Amino acid sequence: MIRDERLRSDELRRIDREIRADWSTGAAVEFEEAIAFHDSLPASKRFADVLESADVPLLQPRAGVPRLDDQIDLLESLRTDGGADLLPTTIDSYTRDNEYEKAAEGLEAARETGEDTLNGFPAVNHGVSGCRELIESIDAPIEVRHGTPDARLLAAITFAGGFQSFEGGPISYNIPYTKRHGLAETIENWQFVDRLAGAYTERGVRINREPFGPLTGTLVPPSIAIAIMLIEGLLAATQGVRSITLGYGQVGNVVQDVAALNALQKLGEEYLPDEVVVTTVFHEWMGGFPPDEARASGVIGLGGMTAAIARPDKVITKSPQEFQGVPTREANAAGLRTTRQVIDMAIEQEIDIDGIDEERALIERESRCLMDAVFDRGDGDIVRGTIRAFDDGALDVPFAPSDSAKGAVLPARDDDGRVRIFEWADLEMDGEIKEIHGARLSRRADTEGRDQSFRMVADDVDAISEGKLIGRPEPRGDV
Amino acid sequence: MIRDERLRSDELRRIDREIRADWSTGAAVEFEEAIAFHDSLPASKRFADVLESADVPLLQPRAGVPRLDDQIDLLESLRTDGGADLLPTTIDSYTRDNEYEKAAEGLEAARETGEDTLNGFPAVNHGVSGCRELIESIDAPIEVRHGTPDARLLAAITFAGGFQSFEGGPISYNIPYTKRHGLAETIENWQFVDRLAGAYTERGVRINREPFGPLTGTLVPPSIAIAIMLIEGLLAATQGVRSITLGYGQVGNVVQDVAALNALQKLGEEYLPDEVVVTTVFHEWMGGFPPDEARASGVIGLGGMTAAIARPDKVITKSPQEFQGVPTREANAAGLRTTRQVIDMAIEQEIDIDGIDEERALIERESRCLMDAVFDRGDGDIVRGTIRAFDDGALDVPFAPSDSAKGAVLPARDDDGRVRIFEWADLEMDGEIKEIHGARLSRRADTEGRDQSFRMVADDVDAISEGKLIGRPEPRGDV
Amino acid sequence: MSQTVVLGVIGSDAHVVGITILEQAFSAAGFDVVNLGVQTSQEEFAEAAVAHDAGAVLVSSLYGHARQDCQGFHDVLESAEIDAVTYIGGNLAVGQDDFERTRETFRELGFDRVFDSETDPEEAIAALRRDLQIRPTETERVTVSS
Amino acid sequence: MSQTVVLGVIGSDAHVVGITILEQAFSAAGFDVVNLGVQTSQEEFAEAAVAHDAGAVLVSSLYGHARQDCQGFHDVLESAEIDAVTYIGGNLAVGQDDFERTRETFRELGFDRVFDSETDPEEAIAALRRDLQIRPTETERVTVSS
Repeated sequence: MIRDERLRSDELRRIDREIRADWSTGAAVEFEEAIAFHDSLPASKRFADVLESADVPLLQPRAGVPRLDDQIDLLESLRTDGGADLLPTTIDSYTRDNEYEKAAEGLEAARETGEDTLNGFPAVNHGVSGCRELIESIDAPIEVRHGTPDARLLAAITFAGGFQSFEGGPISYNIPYTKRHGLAETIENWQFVDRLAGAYTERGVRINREPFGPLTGTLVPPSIAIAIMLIEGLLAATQGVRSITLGYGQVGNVVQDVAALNALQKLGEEYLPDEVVVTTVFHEWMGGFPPDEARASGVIGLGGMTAAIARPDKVITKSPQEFQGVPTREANAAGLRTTRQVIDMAIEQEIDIDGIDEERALIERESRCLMDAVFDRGDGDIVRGTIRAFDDGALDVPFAPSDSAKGAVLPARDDDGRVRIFEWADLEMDGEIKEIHGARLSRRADTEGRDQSFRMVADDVDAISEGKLIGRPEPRGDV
Repeated sequence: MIRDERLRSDELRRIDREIRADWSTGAAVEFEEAIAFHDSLPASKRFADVLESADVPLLQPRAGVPRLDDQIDLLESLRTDGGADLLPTTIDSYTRDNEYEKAAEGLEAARETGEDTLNGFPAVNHGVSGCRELIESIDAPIEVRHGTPDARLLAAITFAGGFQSFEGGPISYNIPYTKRHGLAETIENWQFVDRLAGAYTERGVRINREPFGPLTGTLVPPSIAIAIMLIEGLLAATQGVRSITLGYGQVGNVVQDVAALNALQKLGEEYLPDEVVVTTVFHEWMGGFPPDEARASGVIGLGGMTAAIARPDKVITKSPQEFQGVPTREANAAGLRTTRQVIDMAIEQEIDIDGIDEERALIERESRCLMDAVFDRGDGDIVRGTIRAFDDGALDVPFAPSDSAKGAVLPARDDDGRVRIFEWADLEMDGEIKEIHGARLSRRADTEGRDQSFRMVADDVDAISEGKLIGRPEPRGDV
Repeated sequence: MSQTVVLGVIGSDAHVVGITILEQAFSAAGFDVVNLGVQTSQEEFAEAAVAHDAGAVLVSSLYGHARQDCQGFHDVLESAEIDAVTYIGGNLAVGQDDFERTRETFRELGFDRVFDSETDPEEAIAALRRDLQIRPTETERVTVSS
Repeated sequence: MSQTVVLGVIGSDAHVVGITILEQAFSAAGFDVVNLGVQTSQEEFAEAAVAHDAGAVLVSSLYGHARQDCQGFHDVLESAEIDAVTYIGGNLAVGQDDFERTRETFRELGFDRVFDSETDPEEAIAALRRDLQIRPTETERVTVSS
């Protein structure tokens, strides 16, 4: 059975050879030459250094289009018109499924028709030289963002292509994204990705790794997200990664969001080895958006305000066109600027909100419960523990489509709008914490004059897109 | 000399006769018939009742166009597309200057060309019947908003026309709006307006009166705004007004804004007679806006967040097109919806920020100092005290264009972004408070490595439109 | 008739939130629920319906390709000799201005009832009770306030 | 030459913030400032310049009607025998894409210097010192960081 051990050099080389044979562009990857390319990059493109040395939250949008020149234009406009500090390159769905042939056809069609026939940048097809042209054209650090369960070839090519940050992880890019990939399989895949990042790191090229914090993006209780971040951070650290950005998706309650980001940073530093530099990233609301740009700007504004108070190292912004899917570059830049304005107006203010420490203590206690469950099940090995904990539901993610998680735990908001757990299923949590959640949800039920039920869950899922935080029942006609 | 005494009935009638002769439409005003019209209105159009019974902040935009049918369309779209709870009718500049002939020409031109040749709704020219058609067409309460030093005829016609709320006051519609109107003159004018509102009130039609809180809209220290609100509230109460909404314009520091709104409500209830129902209105940022709709939405978002925490009775919204002047109706509705989304997401959350009580205590102490200065100078008569206090600068408004105020006091933000007083001039304030402000500004000067000077004032005036709260100097090249 | 309900999201669709909420709602209403989850094929629906002797098969689709994904579905059910009631719900067409036409399309494909994405679970539960001639049980724990 | 500066906003313009900041800046720089405030007529500028023996007349305009408001202004000054330096600044034209053209227009009207609304007060102060041949005084309290 797979274990949390550093991939041996010969294994790294063997897998590297294998996966580079999966697609023609793999042949151009050459490690020593890639190190030289990274060494030639200016300080302004070194992702880890730029992120770790910032003293205010850096802003990063999402963006990816199939053609190289279009991607350069898009990123340049997000940097200049949007004022993005860090840039993304979002990968297309075919590449995420390792369907490079289909991605090639899509890219060809994009080149012929001028239309965006893929929903992202097929970095494997563009190959090392295409990636380098992108990196050389944009004066800012760029991260690879995707959602790929088996991202080994993607990592090999984009690392050699000059990218210095790579999103994802074996749980966070499996459980929320796909139905039938086993956890053992994705952990093995990501051990390679992390080891490759570690190999670059050992040569002075600190590849930043960013586990995907929002998970299913729908009312994920903070402690579940944090536990998974810690696990993926530990796995990456084992493989030699030294710059790790732990993620968290806004739930919309300011106190809980600030508390969660504080807890994430603190537990990250505690659980991860000292030699790892831990940073945090805050994702603006990942759930359903209002079908209205004005209201969407309000959601984004609340995200900016939360970021100004919590001061994560990075904020991933949303656009006012979130509801309709991929935004125009103008809307994408608008989301950046709305966020920037709110952060810059609020960040110099001393805004200490009561109750953040208590909420943070609760989140930390829950996170430790979940981590203990994982360590216990693995007899000290976090890989085995993780697989077993997901298998028996001790660790679980709400609304997970994957067969690798039970997906039986259900969240609901309490009367203050904080995300609590309504249905624990088999999640391992101490009884006192369960009682606290139960009491909070019971107070909400009293306020609303209804029983606690899945109806609250359903109402909460739709609430923000319908203009509220908490999914209260409609007032009766006679009230 | 004019005093704070209720206008005698015979005087009320005499002035009423006189001012109704100023323009042809004055003849149609008939008090008893007007009472009957108000009595015929449904509960949903009774401004004071709707405002005073709301349990969340009601939203109101700004809006006025010359033609009646266009104004009806505009308000209806702000109600339905914008979700406004309360509606405005903003009056044109000619009417504000009592130039009814010019307003008539503008209205005629608007009818002929279909263009908005006036910057508002010329209610005097539309007359009682025109106003009533507007009131009857819109299923929401509507307020008259203007900026008229002598609003006597406007009040007579709009009250008879069915409007139940009227913005302004003798200081707040004089000092920030006009250069050469004496305070004694505007106080006399507004005694009539308030007495007329009082006469309606005595017949069961509670006309709501709303002193204009933002004043010059540029970094007005909260206590100065509050003192003027209290004075205008007291003057209105003397004349029999029983529903008074005290105003305050956002300065952008959340703690100070929440503290100021709390202080305004508390001092309003304390200083005004028990029979007056005191409510508060919060104006989203009235200073310069960023020349960018996305950034403007951020400013509006911060306003919504502040409103959610402070919970004033009403919020007057801004639009993302604020920079360019009068917004399109779509942008106006967008400002309403952005504000609504933020308020509705945040208002159910318990957000208690440290330091609000201390800031409120400071604001209250300052406000009391200013009120004492006024009472002292009037030997107990607030009218005489107000005139004398403005005359010798004991009461002053920064950036006041009026000859009736010294306009010598100057504000600047402290290191936390709160508005303090940099230049006191002759403002009457106890020494300890001056020391507190001085110490706060000195801390900012230290942070910025520069002396306290008017440069801070100048930088602060432009800061929000340039994307920051505090006008810090640009970092030097070598930092 | 069997109170067992087979639920799933058809085709390549990975939207899991709605189906999770339906599972909870039908369980709370006293049904036995078999949730096949996302990305379920026509054959997997048929196999589960046979294995669990399902009284109803509930199909969810939110990504706009429901019509393609459901072509021939009722032939598959018929050849497995399944006579369960069949419902479909979700975002059944891209830009569903005229839901009546969408409903007609899916009725013609063989579904007994067709729901849009705004439908409350309660509505589907009430319909299924009528179709299966079931009365609310005493274990009913859902409080509906309207 | 006199260090007295007469300041005002010309025409019907009521923008007071800029002029207030200018008043502070020139006072802090050691000038004697006579601030006429907003909505100042050409005649009021001339009267004040005579009464205070002004070395400079500084005109501000922010509402876009500066050209109309300044027509004949220098004739008025000349007939009052005022030889003060004259500056104008602000938003001098609606949509000033080409400020050089705007500057030329106001130079032709007789102004010695023309500034746009982005000009720092320091720049105007430095220019006035040159024009009036004044050196920074020891009472200078303004710290300029660049």
